[in-house]
Amino acid sequence: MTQRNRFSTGGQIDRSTTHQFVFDGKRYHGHAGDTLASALLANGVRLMGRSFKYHRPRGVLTAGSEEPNALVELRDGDRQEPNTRATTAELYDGLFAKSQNRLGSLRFDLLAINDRLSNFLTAGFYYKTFMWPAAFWEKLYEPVIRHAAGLGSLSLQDDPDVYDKGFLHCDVLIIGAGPAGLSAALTVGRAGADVILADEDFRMGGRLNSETFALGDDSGADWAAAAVAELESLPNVRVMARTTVIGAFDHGIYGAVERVSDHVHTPAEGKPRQILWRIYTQRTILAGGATERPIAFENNDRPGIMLASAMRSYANRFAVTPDQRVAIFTNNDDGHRTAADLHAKGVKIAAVVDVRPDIPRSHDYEVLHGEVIDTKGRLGLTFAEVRLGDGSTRTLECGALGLSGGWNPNVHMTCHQRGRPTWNDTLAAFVPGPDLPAGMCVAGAANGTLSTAGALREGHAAAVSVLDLDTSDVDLPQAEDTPVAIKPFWYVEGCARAWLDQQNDVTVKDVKLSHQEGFRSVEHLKRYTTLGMATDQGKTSNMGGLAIMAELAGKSIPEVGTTIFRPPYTPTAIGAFGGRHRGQDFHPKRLTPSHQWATEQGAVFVEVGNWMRAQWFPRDGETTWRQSVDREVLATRKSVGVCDVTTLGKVDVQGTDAADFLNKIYCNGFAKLAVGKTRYGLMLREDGIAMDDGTAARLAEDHFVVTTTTANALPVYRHMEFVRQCLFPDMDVQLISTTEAWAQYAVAGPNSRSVLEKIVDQDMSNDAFPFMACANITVCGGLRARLFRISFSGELAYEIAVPTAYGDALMRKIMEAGAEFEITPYGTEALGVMRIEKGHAAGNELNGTTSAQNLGMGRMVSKKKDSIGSILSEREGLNRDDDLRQVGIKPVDPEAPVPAGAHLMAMDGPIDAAHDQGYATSACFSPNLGHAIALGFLKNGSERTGERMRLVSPLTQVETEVEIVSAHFIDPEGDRLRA
Amino acid sequence: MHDLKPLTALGGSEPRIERFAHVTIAENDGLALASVAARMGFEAECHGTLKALLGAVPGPGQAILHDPEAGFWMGPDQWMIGAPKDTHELLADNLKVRFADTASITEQSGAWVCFDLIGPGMADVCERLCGVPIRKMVAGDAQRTVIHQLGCFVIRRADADHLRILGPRASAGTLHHALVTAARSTA
Amino acid sequence: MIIHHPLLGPRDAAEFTYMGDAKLIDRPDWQSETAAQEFYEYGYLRDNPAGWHKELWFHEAGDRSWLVVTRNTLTHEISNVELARDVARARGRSK
Amino acid sequence: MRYSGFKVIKEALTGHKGWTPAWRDPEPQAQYDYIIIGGGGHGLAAAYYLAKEFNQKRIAVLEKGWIGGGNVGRNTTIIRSNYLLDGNEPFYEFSLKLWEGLEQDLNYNAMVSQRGILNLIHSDAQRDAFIRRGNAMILNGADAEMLSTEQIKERYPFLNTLDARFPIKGGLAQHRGGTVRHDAVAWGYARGADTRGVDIIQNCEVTGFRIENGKCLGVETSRGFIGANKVGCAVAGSSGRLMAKADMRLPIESHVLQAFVSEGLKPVLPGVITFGAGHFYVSQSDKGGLVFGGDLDGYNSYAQRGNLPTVEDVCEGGMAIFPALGRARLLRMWGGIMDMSMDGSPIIDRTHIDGLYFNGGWCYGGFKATPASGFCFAHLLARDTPHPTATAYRFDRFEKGLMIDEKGMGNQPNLH
Repeated sequence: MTQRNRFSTGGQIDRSTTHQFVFDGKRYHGHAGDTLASALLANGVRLMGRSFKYHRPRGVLTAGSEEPNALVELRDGDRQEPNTRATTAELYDGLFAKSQNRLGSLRFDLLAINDRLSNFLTAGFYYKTFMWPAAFWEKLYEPVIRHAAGLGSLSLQDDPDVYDKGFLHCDVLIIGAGPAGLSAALTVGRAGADVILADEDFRMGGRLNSETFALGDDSGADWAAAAVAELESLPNVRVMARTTVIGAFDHGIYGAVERVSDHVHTPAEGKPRQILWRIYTQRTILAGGATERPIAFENNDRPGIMLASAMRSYANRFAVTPDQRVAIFTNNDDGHRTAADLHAKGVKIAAVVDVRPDIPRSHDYEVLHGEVIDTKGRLGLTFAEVRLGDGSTRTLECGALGLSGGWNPNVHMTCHQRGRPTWNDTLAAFVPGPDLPAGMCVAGAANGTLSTAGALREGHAAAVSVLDLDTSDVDLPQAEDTPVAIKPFWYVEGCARAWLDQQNDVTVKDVKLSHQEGFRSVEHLKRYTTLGMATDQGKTSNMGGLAIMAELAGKSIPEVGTTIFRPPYTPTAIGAFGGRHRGQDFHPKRLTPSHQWATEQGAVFVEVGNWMRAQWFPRDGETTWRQSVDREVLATRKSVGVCDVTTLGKVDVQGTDAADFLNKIYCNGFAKLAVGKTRYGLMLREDGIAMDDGTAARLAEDHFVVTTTTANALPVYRHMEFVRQCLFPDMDVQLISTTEAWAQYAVAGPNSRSVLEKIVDQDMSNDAFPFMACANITVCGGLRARLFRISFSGELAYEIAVPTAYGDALMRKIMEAGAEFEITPYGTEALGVMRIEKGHAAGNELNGTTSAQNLGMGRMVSKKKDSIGSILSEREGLNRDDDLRQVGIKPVDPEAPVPAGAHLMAMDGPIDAAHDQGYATSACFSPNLGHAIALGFLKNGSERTGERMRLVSPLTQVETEVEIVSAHFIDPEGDRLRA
Repeated sequence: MHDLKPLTALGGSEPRIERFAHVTIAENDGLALASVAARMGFEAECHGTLKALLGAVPGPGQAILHDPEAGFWMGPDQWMIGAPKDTHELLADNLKVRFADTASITEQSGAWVCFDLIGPGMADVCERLCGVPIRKMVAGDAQRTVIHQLGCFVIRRADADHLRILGPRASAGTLHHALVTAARSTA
Repeated sequence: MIIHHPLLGPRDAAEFTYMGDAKLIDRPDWQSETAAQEFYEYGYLRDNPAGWHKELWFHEAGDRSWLVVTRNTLTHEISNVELARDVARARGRSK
Repeated sequence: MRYSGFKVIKEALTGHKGWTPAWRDPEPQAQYDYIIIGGGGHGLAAAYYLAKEFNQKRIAVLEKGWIGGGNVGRNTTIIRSNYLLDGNEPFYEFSLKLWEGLEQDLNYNAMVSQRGILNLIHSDAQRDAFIRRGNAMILNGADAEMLSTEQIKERYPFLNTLDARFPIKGGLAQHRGGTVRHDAVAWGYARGADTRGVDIIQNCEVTGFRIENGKCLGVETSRGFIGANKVGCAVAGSSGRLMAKADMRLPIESHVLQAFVSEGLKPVLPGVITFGAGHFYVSQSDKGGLVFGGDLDGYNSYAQRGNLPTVEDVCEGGMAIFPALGRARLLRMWGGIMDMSMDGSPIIDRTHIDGLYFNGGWCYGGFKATPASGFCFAHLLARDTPHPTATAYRFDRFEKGLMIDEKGMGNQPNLH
């Protein structure tokens, strides 16, 4: 296939580089510098897609990111990328694309039947039917609708590319590198300020690349290239092509997406596909240009019908004409430029049709006063029907029709912080309003200044104003400075199936029906008809709809108003927002000091928040996790076990008021705790509900080490800082987290003392170091360490801590010392079994709704002092006699399960919510008792020991007869702890 | 003397070094660290001792790159002091003696992993990691910020080519991975 | 958003954790006759204006300061940032 | 006018001339029996049920802008009744049952689509909590099913089960959960209420309450005073602002919640999926857009827009659980104002002012509650007693310590 619509000269393509590409299975050629759309047009391909609802054949409407029609599935396999605009997809060698939203081939789409049925499928028709019989919605109607709807398809394979994020700071961000943006950038850059110039296109210059205007002695494109070259040479300027600024967020933060690798076949090794930049800027110059709008008339959506400015882009930038016979339909002078440019390149101009009576004439082609009222051509335009000013009609033979309905300044970013645009009568368009995001100013076409000279001037002036420069004259090149001459004209009288929103198939008729049915606010119109909800978010469609609404309501367009402009400016890959935070990199991993050693032991690890903890340590011959866990528990209770407990939060609390401070944050008393002693503490939230529990060890008169649960380390620390800084700012207390500074191991079991005696450099006897003692010590002949005699397992136990770097060595030392006692490493499962056996509350019990009373610790809440939560813990709802109390649960049949999450019901009576008595919070198999056990909360539970109940889990189909028992299954008197 | 052998934060017996054309990422295992927080009412005395120790009191966002002890500001009335581990293993104990009742001292040697980014690509790498205004920072600037969800200190040690990043030790692997992938991406 | 930290200058709000109404500084006296009512109001009835709002932010990934930020909830504009500790003292809080 | 397939065909063949406005545009009368402030889902539903179920007359809905312009038109359209606590589950199950018959009741196709909702589980503690929840659902007459990792892999092969930082360890499914076309809910209720004589008055902003001797006599509005025997407020994110006009302080903060939609895609997702180890949930609309969201931005706001860190946080969650999403594009992001209560549960109650009633504090669970909220509010307005499924939603529960705290986050609204 030859590039039959490619001009032999001109354009900013690299004719020396030919790229081969495939579209819908056919092979074509294009050049470097092409987009997929320009290359397809060059090859004579006008049909590129199908519309959303009626599956109408469609070609390109635009030459930019606002394209609603020419959406394709780009690439294949796991890189398949649905809804890619052919108008922005940069051509590369080997590009592979398919058309989408079709059943059958693009030429013979079976769903085009919808177009025949369009009279039944008007705006909102689906709200009025498909209701009978009720069950048919999910079974029949909806699946059919869903399969017909949607656009491209997702491969459903994992995206193989990586995405980066980054952060940039600048004095001035300039959005858009057309004449205004370049002019601004040159001024700011030369003045030495830090500037970022971002443009969504791969070639900077904006409309300068698409027009034939001269700037001084250069062509626009050459001037732009020279300007970019100068900017790139300045160290204070960062020029970012292929970078779309997607949104203006609070306080001068802009999001921008740089497409690093979308123009190559696959990203280079280690390189991202895209980067999401967060740009922090003092000032912003928005120079994002303007978007031409089409005109609505009957069948105005056929392939070959496109914006007149897009035709100029294809002709001047890409050296392509959409067809050899072209007509133009315009309401303003700009449309005539397209005819002139194409004519100069040898394209036959069928006619220029202008709605204005007093129109510029041409010697080169026919100019008609009139309106295009209909078109023909099933898969591409063949004829345009014109009604002339005198009422007569005429048929124009043409394969392409350029529409020029005037220009809409791209005001989106000015409205991202809920600013509203204002109406400009001269342009018949909305321009930026007064409520711009702080620090932003607008220049050039985005500001409604549509001439090239005006854009250059305004860009320069914006730069001068944001930098507060002396307004010395600058040497701006001579450029066209034509005023805008437009007659507002939105749609051709009498048309019905005239498309406003080409992608969503919203026609003039739909807008009228919406009005007729009372959907008369602009938001109702949008939502009822789906106007402007397509992938272009109404860039080419909204104005027409608003104009018709205004007319129907007898209002002006500004009275009707616009819908809200929302980020992103153009649709943005979700992968880019995710960055590298996916897969294993979703959240950071925290490894304990014994991680390497545990890995060597073959430990199975489990995620606990961001920590990876050893869950159990399987041994040869063990086939189920239960075997390992049972062994670990039994060995620990029989002799000795060791477990890494570094993950518990640790906060150093120092200062002369440290004890008073702990009295505030714990509901129980700490002032009288002796130096060298540790105490259990329960921390309440101010609402009287348990927040966390742990221990505080008094290492010196003015020094405590507070532990928190693993999960709550961060919120508890934040809370402590709140109490310190905001509530008691004059307390002499200093806080710092030391969670990761110390490797801490629990050594538990009757032989734990014997093991540690071999390591610790001090007297370990019960008298010298009794239950709840703590001390700064040394180990192994001199390494500084901390020793606490505390126990989560209920056994004689210690926790020993050394600086983290020595954690690995200490674990190996403990294992060596414990070898003669067959010391057994245990993981979080065995830890959990032992704490349930002992009746200690943990995360499942401290679930944010339990009070001290629920936990059976009501009496711990001291009434003699001020502590956080003590007052609100006295509320009646937290002090009901029949409230939940923590209990133990054991099965009557030792073989029966007692699942956590099951609910407690009386032995007889119905099983339903009204008869719910409580629930099991934590459960496990107790190898010591030989049956399953659970902790739970039961109404009035402290009075119900010995009662038989049913523990039911209809969800998992379990029902067990259980007995309510003490939560302390093992050693209720605590003799082992004190041994 | 004890015979326990320390591991580096990345779990090796020797620090890791990754070399790229534009930057070298070196694990620095040689730092002893301790925090110093002024006791209420003793701020002046604490400042005096800090000044004697470092030559100056680091203000907010500042580090004093002093030898052998260096220090940076962590928060109001709180500083981190660092010194070579070889000679200052007992840094916290020594500071306790030096500051006596004027400050609370906490050993922090085990809490952090330290990476030195050295080379002209340092700023490019930093831009992919965190929001500090790296190109505006000068030697002696120290900022706490977030890298891959981890609270880190970013300290500019030299204007031209040296950045130090302190991160939470338990996540040394995650932080290292983030640094290395950013380096590859900017190479 | 950017919060101009009184000590550290402009910082991305993403470094902070939010808690809300700065009246949480004004914790009632536990020994007051009407402590129960006062703590209920303190805990549950917070300022929620559509406009200027004094609120608490914690520089979690920064210097661990609690700040009192005066911010407009309609526009997100920030007019003032203070160290909460200074505010607390100015409101008479001590030990 | 009754909508039907025949009617659609008939109109299609006769040029669509016969369609009339879905609701009237009446002038406000001087006095009503009931005024509902707020033409959102809850307010319109309350008016509808007042008229239909409680046979009340002389009802007006006052809306400051256009109906359905608040959260009912900004949410992510999910319905479900997978709650844990006694105070909540019966109410949400009642709501789900009302959804199930809604379209025939309203003669309006709101596209109630019970394609199921799946909450993924990533830890043992989460599994324990979800078993408790699933059981509470079943005990309250709702449906729930525990799915194994293998079942999830089979049904949702695109979820990340190979390289997940937090592996999927199962999921709690509610097959009767799903999605509803949100705008149609507002329109359907409006049309239904209008048909039963309710005056829906748009562009009528309430500027104050007329309260004399502890009784509310009516409201001052931008269109003059309108008297009423009873005034019900259902204004969601604007609750604080509105009730301040009656000198009330509420246990509510207004927060911004962002939501997102992708470009249209061919069918990918059968139902709703919620990620249990990050802030992300997603469904697919009938148009093909993936509708997703996550957590609040976290700060008080009335701006109806949020910021980039939350957008990134949500998309990170999406990429973690559903890595094929990377190549779909985010089309639009928006924000709504959530009336976040102090325990995460709503209030449907009388106020201390006679004749003034309040409905709010829906946090981000308001959409699914729409039918039951309207029904129960109508019940309270008509009978002055709470509906049996809404007895716990009282103002005084905070003072009494009877919080309904599903998440266990306490009096910190942005954590609910």
